[in-house]
Amino acid sequence: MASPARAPKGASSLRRFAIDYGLLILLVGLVVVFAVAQPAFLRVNNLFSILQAVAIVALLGVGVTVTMIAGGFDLSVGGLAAFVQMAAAYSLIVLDGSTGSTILLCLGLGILVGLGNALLIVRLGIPDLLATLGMLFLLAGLQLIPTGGRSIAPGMTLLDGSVADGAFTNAFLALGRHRFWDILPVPVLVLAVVAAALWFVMDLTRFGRVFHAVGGNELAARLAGAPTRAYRVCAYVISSTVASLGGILMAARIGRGDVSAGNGLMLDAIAAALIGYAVLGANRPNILGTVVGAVFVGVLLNGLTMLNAPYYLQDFVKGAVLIGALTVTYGLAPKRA
Amino acid sequence: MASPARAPKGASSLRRFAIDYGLLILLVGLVVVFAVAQPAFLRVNNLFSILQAVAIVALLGVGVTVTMIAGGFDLSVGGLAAFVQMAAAYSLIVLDGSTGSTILLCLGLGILVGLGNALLIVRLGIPDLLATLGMLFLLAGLQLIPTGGRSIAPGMTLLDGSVADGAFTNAFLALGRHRFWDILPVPVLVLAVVAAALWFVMDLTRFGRVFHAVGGNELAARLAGAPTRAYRVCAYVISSTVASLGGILMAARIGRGDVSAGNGLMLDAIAAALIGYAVLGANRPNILGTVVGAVFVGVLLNGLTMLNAPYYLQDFVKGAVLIGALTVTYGLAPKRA
Amino acid sequence: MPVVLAVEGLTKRFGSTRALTDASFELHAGEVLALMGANGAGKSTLVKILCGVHGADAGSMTIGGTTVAFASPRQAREHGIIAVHQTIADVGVPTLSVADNLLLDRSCTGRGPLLAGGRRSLRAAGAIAAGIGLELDLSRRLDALSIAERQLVAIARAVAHDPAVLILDEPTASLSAPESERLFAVLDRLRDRGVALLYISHKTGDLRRIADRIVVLRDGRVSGEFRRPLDLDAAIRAMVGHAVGQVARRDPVPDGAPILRLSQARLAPTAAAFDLVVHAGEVVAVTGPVGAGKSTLAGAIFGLWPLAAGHMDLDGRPWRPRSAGEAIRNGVFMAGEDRWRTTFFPGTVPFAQIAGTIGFPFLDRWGRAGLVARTAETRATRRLIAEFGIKARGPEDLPASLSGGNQQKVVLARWHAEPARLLLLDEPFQGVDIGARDDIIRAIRAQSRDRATIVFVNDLEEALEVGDRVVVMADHAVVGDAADLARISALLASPHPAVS
Amino acid sequence: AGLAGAPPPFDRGDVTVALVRYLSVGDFYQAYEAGARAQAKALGIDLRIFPGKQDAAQEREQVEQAIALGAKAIVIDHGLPESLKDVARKALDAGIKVVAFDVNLDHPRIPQVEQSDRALAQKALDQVVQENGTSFQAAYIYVAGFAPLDRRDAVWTAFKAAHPGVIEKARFGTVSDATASVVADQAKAALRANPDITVVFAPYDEFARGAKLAVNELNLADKVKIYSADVSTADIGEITEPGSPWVASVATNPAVVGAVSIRAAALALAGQDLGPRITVEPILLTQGALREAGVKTIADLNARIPAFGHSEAATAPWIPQPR
Ligand SMILES: Nc1ncnc2c1ncn2[C@@H]1O[C@H](COP(=O)(O)OP(=O)(O)OP(=O)(O)O)[C@@H](O)[C@H]1O
Ligand SMILES: Nc1ncnc2c1ncn2[C@@H]1O[C@H](COP(=O)(O)OP(=O)(O)OP(=O)(O)O)[C@@H](O)[C@H]1O
Ligand SMILES: [Mg+2]
Ligand SMILES: [Mg+2]
Repeated sequence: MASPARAPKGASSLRRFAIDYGLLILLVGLVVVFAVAQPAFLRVNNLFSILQAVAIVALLGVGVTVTMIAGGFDLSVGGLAAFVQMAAAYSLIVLDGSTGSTILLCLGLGILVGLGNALLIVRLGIPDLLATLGMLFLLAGLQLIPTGGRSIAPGMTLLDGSVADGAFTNAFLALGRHRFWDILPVPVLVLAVVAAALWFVMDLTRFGRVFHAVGGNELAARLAGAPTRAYRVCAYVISSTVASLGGILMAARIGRGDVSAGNGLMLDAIAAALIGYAVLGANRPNILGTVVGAVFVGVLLNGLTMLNAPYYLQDFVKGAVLIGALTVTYGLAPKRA
Repeated sequence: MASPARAPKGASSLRRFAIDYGLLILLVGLVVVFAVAQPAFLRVNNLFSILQAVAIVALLGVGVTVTMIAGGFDLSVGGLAAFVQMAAAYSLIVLDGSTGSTILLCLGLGILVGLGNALLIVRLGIPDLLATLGMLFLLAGLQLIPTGGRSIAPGMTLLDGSVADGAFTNAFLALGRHRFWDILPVPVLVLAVVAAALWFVMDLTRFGRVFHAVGGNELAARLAGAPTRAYRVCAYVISSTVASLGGILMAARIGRGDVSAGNGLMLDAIAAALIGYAVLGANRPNILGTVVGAVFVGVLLNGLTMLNAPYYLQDFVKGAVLIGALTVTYGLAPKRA
Repeated sequence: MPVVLAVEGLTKRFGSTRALTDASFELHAGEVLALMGANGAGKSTLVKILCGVHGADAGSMTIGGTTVAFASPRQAREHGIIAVHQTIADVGVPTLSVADNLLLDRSCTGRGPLLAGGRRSLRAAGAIAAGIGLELDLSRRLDALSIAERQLVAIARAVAHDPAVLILDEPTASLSAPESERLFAVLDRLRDRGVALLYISHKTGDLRRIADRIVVLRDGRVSGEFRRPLDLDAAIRAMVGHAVGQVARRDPVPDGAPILRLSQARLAPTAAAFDLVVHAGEVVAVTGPVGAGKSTLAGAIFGLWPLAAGHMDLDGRPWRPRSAGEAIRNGVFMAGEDRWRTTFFPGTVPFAQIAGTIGFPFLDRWGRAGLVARTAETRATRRLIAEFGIKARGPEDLPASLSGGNQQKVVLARWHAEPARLLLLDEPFQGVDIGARDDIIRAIRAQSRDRATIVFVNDLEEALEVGDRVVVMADHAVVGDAADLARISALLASPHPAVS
Repeated sequence: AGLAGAPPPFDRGDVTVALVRYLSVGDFYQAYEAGARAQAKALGIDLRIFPGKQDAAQEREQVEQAIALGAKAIVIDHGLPESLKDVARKALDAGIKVVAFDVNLDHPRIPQVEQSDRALAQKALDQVVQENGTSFQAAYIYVAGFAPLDRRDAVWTAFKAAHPGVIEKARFGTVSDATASVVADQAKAALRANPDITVVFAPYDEFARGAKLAVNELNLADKVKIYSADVSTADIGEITEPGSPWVASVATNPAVVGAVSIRAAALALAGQDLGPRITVEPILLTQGALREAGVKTIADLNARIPAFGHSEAATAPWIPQPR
């Protein structure tokens, strides 16, 4: 625009309301519709089961959101979660590792991958999409090598002909399966804690402001004295660590190393992060929005299943509602000339 | 642009050479290694089958490249190709359509989807990643609805119980299978023509300049008199039309309507477009680079299969070579202050 | 007065360019030292070395007697050296609020409250804004502000550091007289407190008002130093190498046919209606404070948005352009303000070079069958480079490698590549040195005979220099026009017309 | 609306059964679902289908959701035992009947419906030996990690050990959303590099279609034979096409397997003991036999080969046949 952005021409307050709360209202509307059509939908157990179902996608989405806040992008989270899931199974079953050492190993791998991404992007200057896509392929291949492409199950025969004699420990399995007070699944708790912590840091502390500043204008942040490279590295490490947490939870839920796990994770996580843009009219990456985005999709899919909609309608409805929600949010927003 | 980038500071000419030609040299190196290890690799027939194997991915990548040149992005191409592939089978088998009408229908659908993307992005202002992701889901669902999620083959029973009595015409099948002079497969020819045409337009004509200008600084392009919105719409329509061409070729090759989501196609197409950044030191989306990127991956996979490398190594090698190539290209490039 | 900062033999090379050669000077507490120099003389480079963005190739800096070398802006800041940089895009985060931007330095250096956005930080941000008398809604996003407002935010940030040395690189480039005066008042106060100020500007008015001492840079070397009483003409000679005389003002062509006519035009539904006529051969300067609606008027004439009411004629025919493209086809050209936003393409665009930039709007006139006419483009560019005295190696140079004044000449040259009927220039002197401004005014004048020219500028001095006639705007309406300083000043000072 | 003469709870109707799936996309799974739906309809069952996206964690959740929904019985269709055993037990504890299809949940109260992948692979390899002897060079298409493929792989491994004359010259494969065309590209490379290959063992019809594409594109149809498992209408077309190198497939009718799964759940609900295993035997379909019988579609196959279109497994007099 030739001149500074025209001041928003008095968006009516109703419209403003629709932009800010459109997605939330839609979410509430969906819940009401599903609850009326199928009372079982609203049972506490089912609601927590929805949260449990979206927990991993939401975790990954939250990680991606951190990199987006710092002006980057991370396509590798889905691949990393799947990779860590295999690594956890390998550690428990083949190496006969303990719960604690397995968790440490997995988080260590996450941090390593995060540093790897950071090296490629921050140090070598490879564009983020490209570097993390390469990492995605690398991880997808790497996870297959130790077992020759097979899933890792207790008692499996290894490439050298020996038999693996470890097993998933109960403590590890509980990470994915235990429910506090028979209601609150561990992964949901983990999601809640991680999302709340990152939300707090990103939205309320000065560190968060610096992440936003690095994403909004790295040069300005550097001139203001911020160690911007360190922040960018940190963003990728956070994203990878959170993703490896997701991988641990996934392994605990599945109970073995599944080579086909985590297929659609990346797209769903990115969708959640992108839908999050539209929550509360933020129009920028934000942690809470991402969680809401993931829950939104989870509610939709669960509700459709409850209504016995055929599976092939699900993708369609997902796309249609996504586009619909976005149209409301963005279509109504005042346009800049 | 935020701050004017300074001109690269005299990189040594050897380094410059490595940056410009690094990927091409690597490609030649690969070819030599494979040819030595397995003489069948270099036979003309095999080379054309590599091209045939990458033709569809390359086509989609070329489409994505056009949107990237215009400053956008199109995640929906893979989904669209899969969708069009189903539509072609539906037209031929269920509607008993002719070859011509089927092709027209498919291209029409492509244009429609492109206009839809453009509506969402250009008109409603939804961010490109988000809008095309929504479109991807929508198409993935939509393609399943007419047949209730089943593949389309001659003689199939439809949802209403009747039996489909159409078939793939020989003329249509030839689009995917015929080889001119027993050598040159039709899809390769199509790719060559489309890529050459788009390269010509984008690199040599004033229309191409406007696309680049819109992508580089839309406001500057508009103030210089370019109808930037029309060009952005056009970019999405081109990308979708090319993707639907890809879908037609896919249907012709497979010979039925295959239920599939096109995720893998999308990633490969985007990888090709992104690798293309590094070809000839362009450091920007460019049509020729994308084709080279796709061929690069194709040569790698074909060669590995010929050497009977285990399939589970392929993703790993793909990722490793991708990252390696990028490291050479970007890691050696002079850093900007 | 004690020496706060002493610079000895600073040298800096960028590849084959010598940006700075053996520069030495001293800066005292409680003085305003003005740094003058033509575009590309090395002023910004010097600033960047002083505040730790670049390292010097040779030379030394001493602060209070000890030698220092900064590896980062942070270290410079710890020694009390703060700079407000020239490129406005470098100074703020567009996606954050004004308050967050005001507190950016504190957040980035790990001082200030851990919790951001709370009442405490809002109060702190408010205090920073009050420090220079800035009145703004602190919750607005920075990208919703005008350039001038952003510039003020950046200055407020710098002042908030309570610096020992404050460096301002062309702070008034996009400010109008009242805002500039407000800034000077702040600087006066800082000077009285003993702060050492290094002030860079191309505006002689500024220097007259604020400078205590002048150091002139020429081609990277110190070429002169002037103390009070300041001899600005001598300083300019030291800077440009020759005297810069006033461009002779021509009398307006008396019988020039009216080209543009606005009747009962309103730029906003609530703004006053006004008339405006511009004749062939005439250069009209439109001036007024920041936000007066100058760019809005230019955009309306150029077809970027419609008038809120009223109507326009071009050459006696109704003029209702719906796009820039339509305007350009009809010979109405506009060079927008802020050249990096409105004119230049980033280096990733394959034709970002001077030739490609100049040729871009005229591709359809110069080429046949959709092909790019590279030879026509290069030929025209060579001619324009010579005509406008652009210092470049050739048409294939990137604008990014030129100095600011030469960049601005490229913008001007582009819109002289084809004959215009009506030429609109929005802030054509932004960041341009005195010599180059002189060149640009000559160039505008040289070809203005057969067209109407309107120049939109904040700066009254510039308006008087470039315009045959000065039109004053306020509150999105024209309040009157005049040719002499007294009447213009009266117009600028008079209460704005009631909203009708 | 109840079912006249049926034992409770079917006499009163309104029985909710959940079908929780590991995979939904693909012809086999769609035909299975159609068979299950038809049988459920005939029984007056309200069948709730939880679609699968090859996501084991999701499948667990869906079993829990099925419990929350108040299903009387749950049919678990494929999946990973490790991720399903505990939730299946949870369902049993809640008094819900559980039937498993092609996934070994290893619980005495969970009957298993099987299409017997072992028999499937064995019959195909028997046919290979009959047509090619025990000494030939082969290409094998395989991707690990998919339970049916892994079970078929075990048979292939044993087969190679038993026949040292069988040399596996190339092994490749991929499962993606473009399986057939990617496999075709791989097969072309492998066949070019190893021109002596005469047998392609492709124990999944998508693999076979890719291999066939490759053989045809290389003009090797008179030299290379493809043996596979599974069948669909489209597959029949490709097998019987003139000059097709795809000479045999071994398959069960997925619709029949789907119906058997539902019938097993119904019998369990009616209190009948089913034993640990309910097996649906696969049928060998050779190119010659299909051509001779003029079979063009699955419907034709059902009509011509009764053993293909119908199974006696898990039947009872009160259970009406679907459709
Ligand atoms: N990062 C850089 N890389 C290469 N050359 C540079 C760089 N920064 C500055 N230069 C060159 O150094 C010289 C001095 O530039 P500088 O920006 O210091 O000039 P200036 O006096 O501030 O001019 P202006 O009045 O236009 O702001 C110019 O020739 C410029 O092109
Ligand atoms: N149609 C409009 N309605 C309301 N406010 C407007 C309108 N057009 C512009 N403004 C406001 O006017 C201010 C700037 O207007 P404009 O850019 O035309 O001024 P200017 O005189 O060119 O100022 P500058 O010196 O900043 O370039 C902005 O704050 C903008 O929000
Ligand atoms: Mg400067
Ligand atoms: Mg303006």
